[in-house]
Amino acid sequence: MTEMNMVQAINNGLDLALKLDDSVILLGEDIGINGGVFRVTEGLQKKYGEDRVMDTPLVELGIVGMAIGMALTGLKPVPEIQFQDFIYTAMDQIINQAAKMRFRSNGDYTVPMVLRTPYGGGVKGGLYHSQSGEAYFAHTAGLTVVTPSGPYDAKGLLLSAIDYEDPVIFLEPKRLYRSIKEEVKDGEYKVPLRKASVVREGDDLTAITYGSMVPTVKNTFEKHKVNGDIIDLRTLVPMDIGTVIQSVEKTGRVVIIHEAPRTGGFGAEISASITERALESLLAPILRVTGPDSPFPYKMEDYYIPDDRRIMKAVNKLLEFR
Amino acid sequence: MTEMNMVQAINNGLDLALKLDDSVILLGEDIGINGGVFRVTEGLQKKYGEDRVMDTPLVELGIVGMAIGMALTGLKPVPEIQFQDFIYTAMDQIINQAAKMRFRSNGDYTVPMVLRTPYGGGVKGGLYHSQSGEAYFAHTAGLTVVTPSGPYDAKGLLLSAIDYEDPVIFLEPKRLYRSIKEEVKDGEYKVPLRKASVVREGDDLTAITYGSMVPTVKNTFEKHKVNGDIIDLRTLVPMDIGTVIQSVEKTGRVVIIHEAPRTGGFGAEISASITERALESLLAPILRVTGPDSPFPYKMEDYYIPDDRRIMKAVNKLLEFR
Amino acid sequence: MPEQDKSEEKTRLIKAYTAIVLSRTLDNKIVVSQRQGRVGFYTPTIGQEALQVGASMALQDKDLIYGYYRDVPLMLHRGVPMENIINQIMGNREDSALGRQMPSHYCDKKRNFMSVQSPVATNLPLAVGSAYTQKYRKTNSIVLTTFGEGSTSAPDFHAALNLAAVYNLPVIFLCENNGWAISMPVEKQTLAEIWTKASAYGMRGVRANGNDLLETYEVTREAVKRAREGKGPTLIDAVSFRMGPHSTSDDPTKYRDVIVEEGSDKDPVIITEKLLKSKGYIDDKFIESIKTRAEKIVNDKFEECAKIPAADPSSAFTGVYKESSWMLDEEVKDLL
Amino acid sequence: MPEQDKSEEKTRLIKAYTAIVLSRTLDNKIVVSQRQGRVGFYTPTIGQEALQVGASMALQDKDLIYGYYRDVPLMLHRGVPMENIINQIMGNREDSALGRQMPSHYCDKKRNFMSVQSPVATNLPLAVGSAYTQKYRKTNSIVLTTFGEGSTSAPDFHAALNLAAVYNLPVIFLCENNGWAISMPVEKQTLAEIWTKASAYGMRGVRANGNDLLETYEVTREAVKRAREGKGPTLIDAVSFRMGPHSTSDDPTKYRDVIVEEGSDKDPVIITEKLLKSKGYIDDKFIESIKTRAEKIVNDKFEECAKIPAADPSSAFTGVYKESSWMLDEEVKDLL
Ligand SMILES: Cc1ncc(C[n+]2csc(CCOP(=O)(O)OP(=O)(O)O)c2C)c(N)n1
Ligand SMILES: Cc1ncc(C[n+]2csc(CCOP(=O)(O)OP(=O)(O)O)c2C)c(N)n1
Ligand SMILES: [Mg+2]
Ligand SMILES: [Mg+2]
Repeated sequence: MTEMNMVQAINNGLDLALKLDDSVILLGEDIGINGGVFRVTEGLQKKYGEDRVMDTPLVELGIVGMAIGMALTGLKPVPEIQFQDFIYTAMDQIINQAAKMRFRSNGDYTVPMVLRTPYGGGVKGGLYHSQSGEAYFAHTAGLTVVTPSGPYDAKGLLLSAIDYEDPVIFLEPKRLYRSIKEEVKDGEYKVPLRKASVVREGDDLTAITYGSMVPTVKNTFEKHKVNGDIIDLRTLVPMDIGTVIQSVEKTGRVVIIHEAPRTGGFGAEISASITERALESLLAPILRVTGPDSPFPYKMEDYYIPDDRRIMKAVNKLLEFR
Repeated sequence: MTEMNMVQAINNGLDLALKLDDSVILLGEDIGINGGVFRVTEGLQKKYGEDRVMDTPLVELGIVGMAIGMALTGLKPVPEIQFQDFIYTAMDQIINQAAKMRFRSNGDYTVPMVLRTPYGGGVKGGLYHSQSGEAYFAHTAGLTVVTPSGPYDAKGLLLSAIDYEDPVIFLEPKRLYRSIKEEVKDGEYKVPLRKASVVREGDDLTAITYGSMVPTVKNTFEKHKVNGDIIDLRTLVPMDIGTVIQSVEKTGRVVIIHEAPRTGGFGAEISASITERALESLLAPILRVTGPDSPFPYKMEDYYIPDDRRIMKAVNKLLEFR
Repeated sequence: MPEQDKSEEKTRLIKAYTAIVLSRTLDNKIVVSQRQGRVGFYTPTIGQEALQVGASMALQDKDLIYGYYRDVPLMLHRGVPMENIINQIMGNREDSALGRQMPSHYCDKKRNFMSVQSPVATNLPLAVGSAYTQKYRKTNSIVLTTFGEGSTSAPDFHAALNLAAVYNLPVIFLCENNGWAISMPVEKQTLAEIWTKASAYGMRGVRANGNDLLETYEVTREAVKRAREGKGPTLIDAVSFRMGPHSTSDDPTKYRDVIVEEGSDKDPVIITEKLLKSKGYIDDKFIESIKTRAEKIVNDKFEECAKIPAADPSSAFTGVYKESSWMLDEEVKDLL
Repeated sequence: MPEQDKSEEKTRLIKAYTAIVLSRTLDNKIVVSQRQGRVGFYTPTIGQEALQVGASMALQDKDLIYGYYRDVPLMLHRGVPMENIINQIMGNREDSALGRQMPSHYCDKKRNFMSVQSPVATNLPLAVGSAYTQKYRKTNSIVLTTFGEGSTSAPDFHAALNLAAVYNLPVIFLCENNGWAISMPVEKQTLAEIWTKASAYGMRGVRANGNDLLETYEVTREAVKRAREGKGPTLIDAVSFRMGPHSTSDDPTKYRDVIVEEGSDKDPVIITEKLLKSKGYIDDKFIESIKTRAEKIVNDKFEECAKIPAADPSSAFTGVYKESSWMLDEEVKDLL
């Protein structure tokens, strides 16, 4: 066990994966000699060489496309997109190639790739260094969308993802990269995909969230002594619907929190899935506390990202509802 | 008034727009001499010249990017993407440039562009000529997402979109291109954006749908004498929430129908918006009848697309629910 | 040429010519069947036979191919059984994709022919990635990827060529330059000749007369040799002509005059026959017999394949993930 | 050179040199202020002054510029008031984007300087579209767009150059080749020299010594002339060196040694001074006085701008559509 922040935990996970399996290849912009703009890959090129930790030219669709081609021939590529905001030129490779390959070849070809990318706000990045685009991936059948909320999970989920035989979009909440430290096991361990975690338990309501917002919700509940379940989805798709419904049936009151814009955000899917399955348990409307339907601003990002005040407004509304 | 199918109505609308305003420019692959692979632009290059109806090289991101650059300098471009399935290489231009330009320049620069593209199944197109990607656009603040369900609306919405001062994603349900004929006014007329239309009225339940599924739902309701409202959203974002909630408050039972995969589809947003606002009116769970979470198949497309049988299953479930 | 070499060349060229004839015969059969409603859609390969077979001749079985929707001659020469191609086009139970993919979207893992997608050029970065694997694993295999000249405008072309050059990878970019991208002639697609685009990446680029089987073979052979020796990628601009429509949905009279008639002097089948005749390897009788045999093979195979039933509907909604998703399971219960 | 021309040249070059000095002074001021926490982020322009000002000298006011995040010298020479630049970097109430955009994301509609985005090269297709407008409307204006050499690997570069060539548009692609894309040296970015990439599109490509004000000016002037005369686009590879870090968040010692020291013989400020001195237009006294004045201007402007209050928080959540969306209105009520 060592105390690590999320950058260190992911770095440690990548290091381990590289050591254990020579099929694992990292590729991306500035990940080699520079160690990544967030230092997540620090030291790995030196340790494993330029052919395993590859600095690439500036072309996201090429990074992803190459990684798919590696995966199709037995390697386990872990491409990095420097900021999730820059992933969109690679969307065709992700949606039309990676996600559909197993299906269209009836399993003859598969894409065991882990596409890592930092997402979300909180680093004064403005419109183009702050986006939370998980909903774009979550709507794409064939992808598995994962986002950790702390160092321990980050390493464990990453190692599961590298072992997984389908493409994983691994979204790293950059705001949490260095803000939380946890005890992290030194060797190999796995946190399972497709399993949510209940990070706090209580009877009055259910908060469903993931990634960057989990610590905020936890702190809010602790500070205001909210007696509720907090579910950290960890894998968005396929979502752990069992854990969600079980909690909703217990509490009857639900608030969903994410940083991405509300309209068409993943919160909508969570809400719709609950209404479909557990309408009769609902004692109050399902509320969403999310980023607004506007581009992510530079200066006013603290207003953009859901905070204590907005979460408690929703919590109180839910608790008062009858 | 002339009887037209949707291809003719859109062609007529484009013709009129080109005639009335020399700022209007059409560009896309095979839209000129070939008249478009669906013949939507037939005859227009001959009539207005190669500099107004432009055949482009094979590069979707270039088509969209060029159109944005035209729009920024006073033209009103109407780019076409040959199949919506091929739009993803242009996602960065759409999400990071078109959608954010007004915001980031505080209105100094705007993008009055209408991006037309045929979408949806029903033409035996398999994985790559059948996709319904509206949810990707609907989640992108700054875009306005429009889809007509018949010839009359198609022309009227198109003319509104060309007049609109922000980027419009204009999704044409290719399955309806030639399957429905309607009387269409010959001259200029507009069908407003951001306004849903109630295409059938009834008391027992509310069906919410749009684009390619509207005729299917209408036929189903007629055939089975379902006494319900059918709402054709027409503009997905910003959605006409007033019309939706008014109907839900009347009926208390809601089914949402779309062709796109369920998870993270736009139906989730409709459902979540209703639960937020009208939970107390709900007499039954909100059901979604959608495409499954799998790539669109070639042979079995009739199973993929929601049909009479599946819609009635949901309707009956809703009506029986108590 | 020594006798031994001559006899080897003869075998090689007759194999090549046979593939060309088979492919042309199959092509015509499918086009006719499409009109009869027996096939849903097809992208004819007519006109591109010599270049594809010429390129295929230069490859080893272990080499990987990332082809595109017009590669029937290449596949036949490589040894993909004809029934695999027909089954794919029919989308029946024996189709590699169980009827999930549109016709012309082939896949044959046994012959290292990767799965074909519709969005053009997006196979190119994949080919580069797979070439990286060959280099990394020191397999001594190379990767060939094919695409039309229209596809050189697409972003993936740019990405792939630059990456292949920068990492000095064993990959060959074979542009099947048939002069048209649906209705867009190559002169309007780009102002540069396709082979010259290689220089933008510091890569070797060469042109070949794609109607000349031997020239395409020699050019590809040289590229393969270089790739295998670690001398990096090559872009080959194999110039031919799209003799048919873009696809069975296309009406080329809208935008062009027919320029190459089947059976004319410019038809690569005829050109190849002339070549083999001039070398004394075949004569008219041989040609006739091989064509008759091809007709029979194609017709028989076609009818055999036509009898194979469709895959079970459920197969269209499985196999998205290794471990299925509960959402899809739930949805499929509703829709079947 | 006739006296008249010489006097004009002197005026022009002194204007250029003044912009270079102002820009360098401002650059240093912002970098220091960033360390002091007075500015959030910045992408220094140090090293790229001569090439930007040289290019700007060749333009008319009516010409459009699609620049990138490193174009302060170009903007200053063009006449963008320094306070606009500082206000943008501070993101205050007077910022063109009201604090919505990150620092270094400029926009000045009055000077036809379009809004800067972060994703690299995605301005290039826009520049092409706007060049199309100029041609279509016969405005006789041209469009200049700038980007780094790393950005030539991006897909938008490929799309834009091909389209510009095919439609023969009045657009100039000015590659500010500073040798680095963050930690990636140009030699690993691509094996070809940047200017040669033009030939892949049948376009004219030229190289300029970007540290030589006059050479960049002449090369750009020729390109502008051709564009205005309807002779089509040009790619200019203006070679200079990134003297600073990529941004204030970057630590270049991780990946490179400093090669060009400020004030050394290779510094474009020094090179420009030598040029003007050799022509007899300036002397050491002039240089000193202009630098002193620049210091004062920059410091005064900076302090003035620092006093301007932030925009109202609500301004970060408006202006997404011409007619606002009810969703955003509702959301904003909740979050403010
Ligand atoms: C990205 C993308 N855009 C558009 C299409 C539609 N489309 C199919 S084939 C084709 C033309 C391709 O021309 P070329 O690359 O020359 O290949 P050819 O068909 O001539 O063999 C087009 C535009 C597509 N498949 N993919
Ligand atoms: C599409 C995209 N990918 C990645 C980035 C992150 N990034 C910002 S600047 C940069 C390097 C750009 O290098 P170059 O084009 O040479 O311009 P320079 O910064 O050297 O002026 C990178 C990778 C980005 N802004 N956009
Ligand atoms: Mg072609
Ligand atoms: Mg650079």
